[in-house]
Amino acid sequence: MKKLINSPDEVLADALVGVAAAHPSLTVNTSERYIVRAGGPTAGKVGLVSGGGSGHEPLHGGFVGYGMLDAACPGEVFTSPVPDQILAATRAVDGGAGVLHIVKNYTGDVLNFQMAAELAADDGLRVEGVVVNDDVAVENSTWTAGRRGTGATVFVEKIVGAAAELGADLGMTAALGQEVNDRSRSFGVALTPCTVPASGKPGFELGEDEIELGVGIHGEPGRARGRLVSAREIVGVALDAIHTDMPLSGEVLVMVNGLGGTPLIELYVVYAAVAEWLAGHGVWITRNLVGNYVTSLEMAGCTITVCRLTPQLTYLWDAPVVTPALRWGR
Amino acid sequence: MKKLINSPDEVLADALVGVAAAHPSLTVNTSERYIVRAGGPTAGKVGLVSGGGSGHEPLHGGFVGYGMLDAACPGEVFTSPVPDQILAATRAVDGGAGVLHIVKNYTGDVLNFQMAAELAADDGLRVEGVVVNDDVAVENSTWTAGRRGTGATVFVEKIVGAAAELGADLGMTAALGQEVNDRSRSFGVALTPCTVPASGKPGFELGEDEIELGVGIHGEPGRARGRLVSAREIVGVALDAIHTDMPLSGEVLVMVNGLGGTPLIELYVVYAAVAEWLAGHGVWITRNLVGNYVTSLEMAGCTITVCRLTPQLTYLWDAPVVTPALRWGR
Amino acid sequence: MDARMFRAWIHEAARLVAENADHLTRLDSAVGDADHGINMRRGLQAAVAMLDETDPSTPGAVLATVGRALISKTGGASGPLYGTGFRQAAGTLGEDPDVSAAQLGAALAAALTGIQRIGAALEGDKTMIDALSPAVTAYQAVIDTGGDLANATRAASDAAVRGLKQTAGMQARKGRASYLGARTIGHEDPGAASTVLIMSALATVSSAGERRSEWPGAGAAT
Amino acid sequence: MDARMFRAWIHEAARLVAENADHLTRLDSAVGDADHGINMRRGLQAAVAMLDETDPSTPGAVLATVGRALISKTGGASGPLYGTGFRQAAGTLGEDPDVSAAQLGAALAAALTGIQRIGAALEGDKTMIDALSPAVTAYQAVIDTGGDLANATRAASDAAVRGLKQTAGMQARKGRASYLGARTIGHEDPGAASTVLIMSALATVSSAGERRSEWPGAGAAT
Ligand SMILES: Nc1ncnc2c1ncn2[C@@H]1O[C@H](COP(=O)(O)OP(=O)(O)O)[C@@H](O)[C@H]1O
Ligand SMILES: Nc1ncnc2c1ncn2[C@@H]1O[C@H](COP(=O)(O)OP(=O)(O)O)[C@@H](O)[C@H]1O
Ligand SMILES: [Mg+2]
Ligand SMILES: [Mg+2]
Ligand SMILES: [Mg+2]
Ligand SMILES: [Mg+2]
Repeated sequence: MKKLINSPDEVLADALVGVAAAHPSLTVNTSERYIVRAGGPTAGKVGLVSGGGSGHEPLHGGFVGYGMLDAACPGEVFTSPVPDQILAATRAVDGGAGVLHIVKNYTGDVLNFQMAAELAADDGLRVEGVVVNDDVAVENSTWTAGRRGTGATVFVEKIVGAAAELGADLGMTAALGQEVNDRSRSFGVALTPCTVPASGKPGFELGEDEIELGVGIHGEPGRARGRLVSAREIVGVALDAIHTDMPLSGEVLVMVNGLGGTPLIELYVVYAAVAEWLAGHGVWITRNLVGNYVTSLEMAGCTITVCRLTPQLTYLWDAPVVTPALRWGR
Repeated sequence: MKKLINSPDEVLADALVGVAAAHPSLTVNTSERYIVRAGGPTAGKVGLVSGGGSGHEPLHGGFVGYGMLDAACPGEVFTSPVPDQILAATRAVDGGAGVLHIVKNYTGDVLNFQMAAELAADDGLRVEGVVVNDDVAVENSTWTAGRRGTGATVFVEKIVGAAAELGADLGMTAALGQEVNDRSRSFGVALTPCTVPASGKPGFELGEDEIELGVGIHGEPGRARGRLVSAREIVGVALDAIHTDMPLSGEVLVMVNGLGGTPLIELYVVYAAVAEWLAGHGVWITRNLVGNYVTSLEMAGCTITVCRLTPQLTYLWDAPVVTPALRWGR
Repeated sequence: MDARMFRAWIHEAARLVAENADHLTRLDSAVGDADHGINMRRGLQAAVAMLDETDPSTPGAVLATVGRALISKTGGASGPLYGTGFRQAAGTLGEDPDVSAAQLGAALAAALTGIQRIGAALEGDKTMIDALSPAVTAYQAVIDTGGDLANATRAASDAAVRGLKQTAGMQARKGRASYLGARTIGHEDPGAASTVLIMSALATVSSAGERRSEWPGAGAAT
Repeated sequence: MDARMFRAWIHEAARLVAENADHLTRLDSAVGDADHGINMRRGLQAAVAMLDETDPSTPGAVLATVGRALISKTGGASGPLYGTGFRQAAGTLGEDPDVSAAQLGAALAAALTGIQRIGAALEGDKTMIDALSPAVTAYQAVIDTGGDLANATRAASDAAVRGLKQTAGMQARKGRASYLGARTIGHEDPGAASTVLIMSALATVSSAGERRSEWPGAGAAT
């Protein structure tokens, strides 16, 4: 295992010190383990809290700031945060209008957020949750824990963040988050495994010409193993899967997201293929992100996420956002 | 070689199609191979052109936009651009106030930009150049081609870009670029090699506990091979080298830059160590960047760049910038 | 069984999990995200630390403390699941300073119900339930036929092992292993494997308790 | 030597470089950035294409075209260096339709000077100069002692090979290899290796020209 770390057990603690030092706009509570906007909760605004295992940076800490999250709860690498820290973050961002939990659909995340929500309710806080489950690689929810939450999380956090800033109430933000999730789908591909620091070994092994199709963001193998083919063919597999599940048309927001070890130049090659495929199917990309937004440590590969826009969603996507990882309009 | 590409020979062409599709604010001339701001040159503003081999994304194309570059000339992967394309870009951005070439100090880049500048001068264009050479790992310029240009390129492009936007003339922008370069130093470390697509093989081999110290950004081995030690120790080596070469004091701008294959969580671990080291030496980080800005394909590792700020440099750093990879203030 | 013995159980479970953490993580890397051993070690270490710190005086309080510690420190799916299991078990024990083998059987059954209530896994879904459920049944069967604590916990532990082995043939339908679908077949479930360790720790301390009745307080165990 | 023969030289050089591109790249991966073979193949292919397209009629025009193509298409350090070399050589040949062995010697010397003017490398710096400079000297020595074109180009080619071999013992002081300092010792310089191929191509076509004087126009070569 080759990593720029001090010790496998201190990765998260050290990284949080780095986040605190790098971003004066954020406050990091290193004992309770959460990241909030500096300056405390905004009175009357719904507080947005997300979180999940670490190793997906910039998700979620990099999305804390004006127009997006109020707090992020980082768990250990690839391990859900615990209820205590979620509860502490929920308390810290409550401005009187209630708190929305944005949760990626993994058993661990869902259970821990649920427990935190129950504890918060015991304290008299109003808490709602949106569960993001956009990954079409997981096909059938009666036979699985349900679809995973991946790239659409960024869309939900950005768009709901904008609405909360504009004064949407708790019920509206929850419904909007659900709408964004329902209109979004993702598919991921891995070219290499990644290594959880505390484990020290890659999560799986892949031959020189093999890839994993339908991977999540936790270094796990995918639904199937395939041959390394061209970017164009891989994009075809991904978009076919998405299009079959949710027929695409009209205006879309697309994210070509690097999993951590794939250089940006390749992501642009992928994006070119995505744009070509969608244009060929009469779908119009009006907004996009190309870069590393939801990573899986140093895994090489990418996820492709498509959201079918509405004028309202486009408006909220364009609204100002000021976070370490997404910033425009201000 | 495992890459998300269509063919090793088409990486750059395909990526440029992707850049064009992803960024409506940019115009990509795919036959002449340059990237410019959409909308043509700004009359009366000094035009800023940079360029170099591809594989360093977002450098340079990701820094084209308001407050930074006017054009970028991407060469083949790790290969300098050719004079023709630099000349074409220079012509495209000339708004009557002359054009500044920002060139990283590599024999190939310097020679090709020089030739382009001569050809431009033949055409009656006013062209000046700044050569960035911030890498302290290359020690003695009488025995080498001189220090390499690495991370400080981002500082030069941002700060000179702000000055040009504010109306600085050609001589002023050249002098300012030189000043930023003179006040900046970098040091890089690689944990893994990277593979040029057209070559198909890693540039070097490294054992499981070996690192390369003092690497550049072209996948080449470093000045020396070392043992994989803690992030804190690696930061110590890098900052000692920088501090020995240019004693640090006062306020500094720091960039902890990922080389492409290192996850952001590790860059924050490194940043924490940098902040600790500098605080211990009475140096105050007042501005910073943590992320992938000057990459070396999928190489794992990082470069650390420090610039000794002045109030003027801080002011220009804070000025608005609107590019794909750096954006604030607007 | 008194508080002391319940603490011994958790100490032994923490020791066994720490010893086998790499194995648990390896199982989780085949079908999950390679952290189960790390999670369980962290959680049980926290439980041990919290027991040492708060020194609860009843079996119920011991298990409640363990449940709280696991929920607070484990993370992942296993934290809330095991944590809830221990808390539900604690609930059945009330404030009794000493609990019978039958009471322990009810506590184990409550743990199973609690885990199923929040995790919604059935037997055959390839989860910890596939080790815990047969363990609870086997325990009860021994008690129902007049067996003692040592025999019951041994039977439970053996049943858990058999359950674990059967998970290898199953396709996961819960937790993150379910994403791999048929690719999970052939691999044992990591959570079932940690359940085996916890049940085996229980068997160890209860038979030790029986044999070494000179231990202060241990003599009360039946 | 007429234009036809100069074109044959460049065709042969392009062929040899394409054939050995992987080797050149491998050399560059030890001391540089693993692209020299790719660069030179791209540049010389462009030169061949431009020659085919524009069909220049004098040796000077052929070399000027090659120089322009290399500068326009190669990139890297080698593009401007070789490109300038060919352009400088072209300059000495003027518009003569046929050039003598002595004229070719002057052209090679001009190429060397041109490359050194812009690259500032001296012999011993571990660059293409370490192959080209002894080649120019050896060529001139043969001509000065009354030798013919075939002997002179062969001597030049052999000297280039010896020069290349010597680069293995040198520490690079120019180009990106210089960043590696003493670590470059033990590796041949990629640019010197491509110079060997170019000089060897020249030797091949000039001796073929001598032997096969039935080639239209080739008989004029001396
Ligand atoms: N819904 C569920 N019900 C019961 N047990 C479950 C459920 N989901 C997961 N598990 C158990 O949790 C184990 C994984 O725990 P762990 O690796 O610590 O958490 P995570 O999956 O969040 O990384 C699985 O092996 C399985 O036994
Ligand atoms: N200043 C110089 N003078 C002469 N030759 C040089 C100089 N710098 C580099 N070279 C030659 O160029 C070769 C490298 O060319 P190439 O790999 O194509 O370009 P780059 O170094 O830009 O990747 C070196 O092996 C060396 O022979
Ligand atoms: Mg986990
Ligand atoms: Mg090069
Ligand atoms: Mg796990
Ligand atoms: Mg090279």
